[in-house]
Amino acid sequence: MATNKKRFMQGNEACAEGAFYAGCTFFAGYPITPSTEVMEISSSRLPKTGGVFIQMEDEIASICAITGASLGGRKSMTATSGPGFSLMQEGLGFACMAEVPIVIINVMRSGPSTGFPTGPSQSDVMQAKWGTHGDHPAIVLIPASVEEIFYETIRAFNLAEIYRTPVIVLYDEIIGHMREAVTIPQPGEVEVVNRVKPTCAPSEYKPYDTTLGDIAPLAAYGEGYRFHVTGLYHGADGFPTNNTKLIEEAGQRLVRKVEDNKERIWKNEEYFLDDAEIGIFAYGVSARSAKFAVRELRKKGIKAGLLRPLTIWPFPDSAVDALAERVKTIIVPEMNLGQIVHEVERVARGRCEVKGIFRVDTEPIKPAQIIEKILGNGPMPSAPVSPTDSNMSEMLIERDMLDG
Amino acid sequence: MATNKKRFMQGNEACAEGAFYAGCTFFAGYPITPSTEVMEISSSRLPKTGGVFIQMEDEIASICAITGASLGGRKSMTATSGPGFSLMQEGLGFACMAEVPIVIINVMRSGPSTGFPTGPSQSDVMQAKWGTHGDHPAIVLIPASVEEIFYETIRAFNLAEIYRTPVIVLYDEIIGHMREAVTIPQPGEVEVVNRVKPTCAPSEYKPYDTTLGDIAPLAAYGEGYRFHVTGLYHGADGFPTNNTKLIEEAGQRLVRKVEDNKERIWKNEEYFLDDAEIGIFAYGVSARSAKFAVRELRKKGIKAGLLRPLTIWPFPDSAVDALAERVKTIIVPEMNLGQIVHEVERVARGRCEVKGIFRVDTEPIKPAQIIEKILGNGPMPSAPVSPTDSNMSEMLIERDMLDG
Amino acid sequence: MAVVEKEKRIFRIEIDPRLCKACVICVDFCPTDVLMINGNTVAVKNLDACNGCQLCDNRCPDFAIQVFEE
Amino acid sequence: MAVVEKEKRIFRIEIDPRLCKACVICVDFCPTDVLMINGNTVAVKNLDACNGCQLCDNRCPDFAIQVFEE
Amino acid sequence: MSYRYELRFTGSGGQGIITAGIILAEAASIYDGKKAVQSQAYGPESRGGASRAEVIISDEDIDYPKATSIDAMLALTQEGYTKFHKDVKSGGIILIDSDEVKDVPRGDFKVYAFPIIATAANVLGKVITANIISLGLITELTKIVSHDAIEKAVLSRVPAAFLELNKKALHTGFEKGATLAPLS
Amino acid sequence: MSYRYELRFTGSGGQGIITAGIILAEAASIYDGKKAVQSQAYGPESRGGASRAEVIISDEDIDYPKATSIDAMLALTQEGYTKFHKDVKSGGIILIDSDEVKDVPRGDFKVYAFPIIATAANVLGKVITANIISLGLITELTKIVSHDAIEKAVLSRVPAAFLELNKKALHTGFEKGATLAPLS
Amino acid sequence: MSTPAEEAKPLAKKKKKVPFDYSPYIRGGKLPHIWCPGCGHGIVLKSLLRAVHASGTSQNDVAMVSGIGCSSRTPGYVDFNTLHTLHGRAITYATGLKMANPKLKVLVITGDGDALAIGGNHFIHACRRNLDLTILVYNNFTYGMTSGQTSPTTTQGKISTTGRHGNIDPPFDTCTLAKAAGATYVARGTAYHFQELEKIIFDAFMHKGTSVVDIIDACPTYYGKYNKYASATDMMEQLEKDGTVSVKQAEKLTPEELEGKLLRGVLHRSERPEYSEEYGKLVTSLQSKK
Amino acid sequence: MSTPAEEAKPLAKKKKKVPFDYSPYIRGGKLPHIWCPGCGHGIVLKSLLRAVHASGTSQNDVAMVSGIGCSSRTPGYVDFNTLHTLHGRAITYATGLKMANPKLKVLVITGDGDALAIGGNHFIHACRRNLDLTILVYNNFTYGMTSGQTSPTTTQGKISTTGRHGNIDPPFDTCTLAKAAGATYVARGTAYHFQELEKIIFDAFMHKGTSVVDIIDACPTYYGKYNKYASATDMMEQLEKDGTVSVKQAEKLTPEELEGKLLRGVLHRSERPEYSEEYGKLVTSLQSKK
Ligand SMILES: Cc1ncc(C[n+]2csc(CCOP(=O)(O)OP(=O)(O)O)c2C)c(N)n1
Ligand SMILES: Cc1ncc(C[n+]2csc(CCOP(=O)(O)OP(=O)(O)O)c2C)c(N)n1
Ligand code: SF4
Ligand code: SF4
Ligand code: SF4
Ligand code: SF4
Repeated sequence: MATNKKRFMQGNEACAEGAFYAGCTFFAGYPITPSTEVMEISSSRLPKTGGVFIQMEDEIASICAITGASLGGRKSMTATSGPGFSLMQEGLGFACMAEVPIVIINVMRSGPSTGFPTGPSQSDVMQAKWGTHGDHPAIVLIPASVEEIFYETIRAFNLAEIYRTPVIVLYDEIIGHMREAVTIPQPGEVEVVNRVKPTCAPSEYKPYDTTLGDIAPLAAYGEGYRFHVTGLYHGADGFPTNNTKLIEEAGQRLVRKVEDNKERIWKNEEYFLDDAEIGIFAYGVSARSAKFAVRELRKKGIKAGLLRPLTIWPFPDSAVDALAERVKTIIVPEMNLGQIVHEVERVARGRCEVKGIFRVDTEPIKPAQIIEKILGNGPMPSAPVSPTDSNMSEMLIERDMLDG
Repeated sequence: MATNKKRFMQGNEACAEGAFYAGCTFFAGYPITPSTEVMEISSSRLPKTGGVFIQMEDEIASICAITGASLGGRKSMTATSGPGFSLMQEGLGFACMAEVPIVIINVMRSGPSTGFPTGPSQSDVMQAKWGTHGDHPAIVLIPASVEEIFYETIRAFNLAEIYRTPVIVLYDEIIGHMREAVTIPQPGEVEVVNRVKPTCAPSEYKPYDTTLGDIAPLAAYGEGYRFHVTGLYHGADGFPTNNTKLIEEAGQRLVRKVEDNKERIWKNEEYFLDDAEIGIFAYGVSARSAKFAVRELRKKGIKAGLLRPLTIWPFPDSAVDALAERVKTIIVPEMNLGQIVHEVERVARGRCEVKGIFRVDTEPIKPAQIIEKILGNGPMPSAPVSPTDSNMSEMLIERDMLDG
Repeated sequence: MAVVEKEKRIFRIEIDPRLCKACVICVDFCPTDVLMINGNTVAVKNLDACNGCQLCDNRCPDFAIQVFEE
Repeated sequence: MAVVEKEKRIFRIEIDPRLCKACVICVDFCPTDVLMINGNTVAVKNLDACNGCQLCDNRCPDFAIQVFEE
Repeated sequence: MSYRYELRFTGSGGQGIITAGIILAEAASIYDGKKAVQSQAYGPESRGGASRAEVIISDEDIDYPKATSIDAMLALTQEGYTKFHKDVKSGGIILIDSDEVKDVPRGDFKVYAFPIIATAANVLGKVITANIISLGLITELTKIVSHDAIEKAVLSRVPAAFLELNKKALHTGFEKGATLAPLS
Repeated sequence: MSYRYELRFTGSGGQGIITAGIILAEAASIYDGKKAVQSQAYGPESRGGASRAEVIISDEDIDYPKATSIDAMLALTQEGYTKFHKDVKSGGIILIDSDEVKDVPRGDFKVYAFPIIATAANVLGKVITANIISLGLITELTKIVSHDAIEKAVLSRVPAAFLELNKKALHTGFEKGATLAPLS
Repeated sequence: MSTPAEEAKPLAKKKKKVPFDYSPYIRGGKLPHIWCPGCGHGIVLKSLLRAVHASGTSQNDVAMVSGIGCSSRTPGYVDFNTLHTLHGRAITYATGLKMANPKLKVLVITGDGDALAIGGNHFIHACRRNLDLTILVYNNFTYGMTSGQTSPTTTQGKISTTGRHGNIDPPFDTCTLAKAAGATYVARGTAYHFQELEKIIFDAFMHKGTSVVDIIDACPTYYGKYNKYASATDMMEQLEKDGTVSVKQAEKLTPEELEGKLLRGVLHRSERPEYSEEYGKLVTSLQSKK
Repeated sequence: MSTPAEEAKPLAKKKKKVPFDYSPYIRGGKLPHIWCPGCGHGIVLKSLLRAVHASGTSQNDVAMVSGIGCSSRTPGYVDFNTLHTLHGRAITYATGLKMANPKLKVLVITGDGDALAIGGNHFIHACRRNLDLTILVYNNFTYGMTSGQTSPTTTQGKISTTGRHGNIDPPFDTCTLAKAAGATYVARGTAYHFQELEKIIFDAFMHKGTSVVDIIDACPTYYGKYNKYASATDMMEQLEKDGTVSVKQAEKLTPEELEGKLLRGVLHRSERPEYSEEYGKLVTSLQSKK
């Protein structure tokens, strides 16, 4: 059938499908709006294919369980939203330190705290980098469409396996809950990477041996490689160390293994940037509005363009750097009160103006907001009360809200 | 007795004493190295003075319990370190959203994860701002001496009460565990601020009423003001709302009440900055090394100076801005792999060079490192393996490490 | 044993249609079949049969129905 | 009942002084008072008295003492 | 040349409003080769009374994914009609169930009325087919997807046992739609 | 003119090494009006064998709070001596317990030996006074704090019942220290 | 439908029966509440309000603390000192509040997911301390707020959105757990047995120490729908009326007859020092030492 | 000191007694371990290794997972598949690992703080699932690693660094809690009764389902010091020997005689389907449906 490969599905469904395509056979989680569908689909599908699904008692248990499962040799994931993601921070740090590949989906909802649980937001982008204590690597992907969720989830598993580290996929409730067509590749059509396994004799195996590079092969427990894993600083053999030199080396390597490979991890879309005088730096659903705005602005003869990161961490320094070098202004629309705009400012180093458009009323940034801002009549950068669509605001006032 | 007021004490002891001076009568916590002494002293002292001490089952319970206690009318605190602080993130966001004054002490140890528990670090400075999900206010103080811990803990309680928000005191293990003399003020000598209480009739009371300003009076449960508190977005009356306009307003006010009062919350020390050509921006124990270095450099005729923030969040933008305007280089020494240096870069906007000195081997930044860096022969900014003192590194190799 | 004539008692049933969600619980549990659903709310079908047991009120989750003795 | 002459059994006690932390547990629990503490480590005081019960080994937390029958 | 067509379906829970939205969007994007985005309400309205789905169809990529000005709307309940009709753009189309929606405020749009639920119950014998009849009507009134595409989409989403029933429901919608005139 | 004087005390857990450090620093900072910083090891050495305290005394603010080059060191055990003596700066002072520290590697510093623990046990009748005797000796050898200050500091930290004993121990230290000559 | 005789029996003569007036306890303008048609949470709330009323406690002295879930929305509707916190953490906030002001009578409203899944640790530790908290677990065998996932009390074999193939996870018995953890008053009621429930909540509220009431109620929207209960009434009949037996009735039944049924009534009661009082004694003894 | 007769009785004749050889199980160069002189954790470890040895399980098939605490340092010393995780979370990592590879025999090493304070929720949920984990709680009545704070098993009245005035918090009974939560093998042993402990750990290890062993041992450095026990030996005698009675002995004792004593031996044993097997059955049944 010709239409066979194209499927119409929800963002959260695309996430689960992407994970299965990437070889994920282990899901542990705890339900939370608006990510729950990823869990529900996993609970239905995994046992049918011999994979493992387990509902845990909370989010802490969930991230720890997938870390244990990954050490047992399975590609593993969990899915959550803000409150659950906050609870996962300690476990996230452990997986970074122990260098265990796991994938965490955070479908962003309105915060802080319980906030407005069914309302979308983009306000966990800084948390995704800085949420756990101590210096640690962060790979965070940020798709903007249902199809992209599918492919970026595959990429998340690949990066986790390549760099032996947790990878986070962030998207907002709007994209998570809406439906679009996804072209599902045949098996083998999209590359799926599996972690490098040791080939040496078990007695020789060192789980953090870096003689061949910053990332060591990872055996699974039960394969005959009896190794030790700890969240304490450890040497190449995995056993705790308090040698300050080894600690410094280990701490730096952990961050370096991602920083040094930024170019391979980065992925950006450029849209009308070639001759742009005004650059928009936008991600996730806000980038969709930005694209809309760019088209409208071009119609008006304004040279606007869009730089859209699909990898938000490590931050795409060099792309932003190049942009700052050639545009007069960079506009950063975010569904938060100003987060990534600070990174853009940092990289811009004063070479161009950087302006944010912020809103946290759970409404997407409207294309009109971006257009107005660029045409110069827009609201102030300092996070104004943005006009909301009458339909949305009114619609929700009825009865009460859910707090899933 | 003339010497009566000066006491020789440990950093963690000064913290507890400062809290008691500030009127803290409630401590809930869970032990963790290197903060445990704050808890131990509280457990010993509070019951003697009619205050409440309770040991909770974990850190999550601890931050929630102090939030409940604060709503019960008591000035409340907890103390923890990295792993516990990571676990507290969800509860921290709740206190922000519900606008409950609490004080959280984080005595920073080496991370990520269990890291090197008895080793100091400064690697939770970004987490303190971005650790919980959603946009939220952050007031974070960062003392550099035992005496300063005492006074900054008092200030933390005052700011919490004034701004109805959690305040975090961050210091590293070195300062937490060392002893210095502290001049203990007489009661009344240092200002102690108590939250504003409502004066209206209970039936009129709205716990988030902002007609008189961004911060509303806060009644205590049991005083006859029967009000509602929730982590959902809420209106002036405290009840949940899904009116997008109210959500936007509430979200912005939450952040604004701190941002608009930055000038009042900031506190910086300047040292030889007047004619400085090289500025050092340093906090906590690293600032002590920086001071040492400045003195040495001045002896060599080099115009170095120090800007030391005691409030690290909100970030002291204007002080750094002024610094960037007049120096050639800003050096940022941190016991992490580069955190606050990014903020300095952001504010500097390319007007001067910004260089970091980083180390995570649990050794303090040495004055010599800073001097070398400035004299131009220092290690690269990209977080090199720093020379460690022979005594320290060797000393610790013996037997094994603790993981408190 | 003396046979006592059962006193006739009169009841008034108050329904708040803004609160009633037509869940049918009161209708189902009424022992004398007094109530019925009418559109989006409950209604009284046979007031005479009401014995004032207040099961409808006690089991109504929505504070929507009350029985008063006149 | 026939009286059987008790066979003389000979034991060797191996102590690893790098592991022994001189906690005194083995000394205290030895039923025949074979052991003693000498400085920072345990030592054999009266090997003859050893009956090979291995209580010292079994209760040593440090893998520091073993009893072999010759 | 390029277009963006926005539809909103409203009704009450259990009427299959969401499913109808998904089927329409699927018809457009999978079987008609267009682009489509479907979204729905996730608030408490998804539980109690109201239910709401939106579909945007275009011949090119749909960037901004939320409906802003509705081209066509379906209302199976009065509540849905009352609350949501005002976003319908001038010249837009509204299809209402003539038995359910009694209070028909006017505006600068064409209102079509048909006893959808009654037809489902009485003609098709199953109330649950109301959403499929609606799809037939909407397809006919808006021409936004082809008959072929919507039929394929319907049949791909219903259980085998109910293929014929739903096909009949859809065609009933086509037929009635072809003859329907707007309320003046 | 301005000075920074660093001391390190080592011994084994239970010998009161940390307390001695605190008392010395307190003497300097509270009773002698100087600046002092005291720190100690928080690793496992605080539990098992080794115990270690450091004190820095200065006439002005002590910025960098860690010891880097030791002016004077006390070692009540061989382990402490062996592991930590090499940070002692040239010309520095080391006081050892002559019974405990047998293996005395030489260096560019003055080593003083005294049977501290034996004196505590035999002369004072309480082994636990070894740390106070040490304070007396160190005070005498280094002159870094006044007799008056160290006495006040000692007396403020010990239970009332043991005031006399500790005073005696301190003075024993003063006296013996006054006559002690370095090993050649 | 058969209605038990005692329920249908006419009112005692003479005294005119007036309905209970909930209005002093309900916050003005807050109804209708968020709960679905037929949701048991509203029925439980009414029993609760009658019990608090019967206790004669001033509303100023009652605090109600909840977590997150449909049940945890209760505090927003009632006129006490109310605190709606984080998922699973109600008990911890309540602990802080009670210790800060022991004069408050503190009610904790929580769901089976809130109390026993994410909040399980706080639940057992509260029981251990025996702090004077009245913990009401609205047990509807599912996560209502998030749309019907498996909860720690979901019966094996039942359908949920995370157990589409039938739940394989064994459930907790809330009461057994509470007792083992140290709670000094443990009981079970149902929304169906509203009068019995009122009595139990009254006792729990008056009890000094940690009291736990496992309250069986219905989520028709999810648990009902997925498990093919015909209606809210049907769920009340099957799960609450037929699915439980009172402790008294149980005495007369064989183990086979009891199979699959939950016991109703007071299941455990004991005397142990209450935590905030013990703390108060510590304070007094230390202060008198001075 | 009185030594029980059975301990002192000479070895059976003929067969030369050789000491147990721990070396295949101890990682080269990892001793001495971090534990203080006289710490009970080392004694428990030896019983554990003998039990695993007796089971004949290949070291490749044994995984040992721990949290954070002195006890949780165990995995670093032994030659299994070892995982030293976060404070309180050992059971969750173990759950993931066991479900990922059910062929592994998974031992969880945890302390009273790790298992019952911060980790209490995971503890009860593991028991509920009845996943095949062998959970060994090294119960020394204190937080050793952080220097002697109150733990959830600290006896009331005892001194700790967070209970300087005497602990007022009532303790958990680990075994009662485990049983109520659903564990299918629950037992208590002590370091003192090393042979009995070996047998119990062996049984727990062989048991299919969640097994919990509460192991009383001594922290002389803190619990001992603060509570004035003369020595490690003294603690073993008082807390382990005199503070416990075997289930058998207990039968002959009056409630008064049992007062303050912990029961030793197998306290609960039941049969319920094991979780990973149930999951396996679900997979099989769904796959056969296809
Ligand atoms: C940390 C966190 N995790 C998950 C959620 C999502 N969530 C909200 S309520 C709920 C379950 C509610 O179930 P229950 O406590 O049984 O109450 P009910 O809704 O059934 O009354 C969940 C999982 C959340 N809000 N916060
Ligand atoms: C999240 C977190 N909180 C607190 C700690 C500090 N901590 C480490 S071990 C420990 C308690 C250990 O006690 P227990 O589990 O009883 O083991 P023991 O050391 O007595 O063997 C604590 C509180 C930590 N490492 N992580
Ligand atoms: S029980 Fe209440 S909500 Fe339900 S139908 Fe009756 S009056 Fe309406
Ligand atoms: S029991 Fe072991 S560690 Fe303790 S004294 Fe004996 S041999 Fe040494
Ligand atoms: S979802 Fe269930 S628990 Fe929640 S309000 Fe509806 S019926 Fe009640
Ligand atoms: S502190 Fe206690 S538990 Fe830890 S190793 Fe020492 S004796 Fe053992």
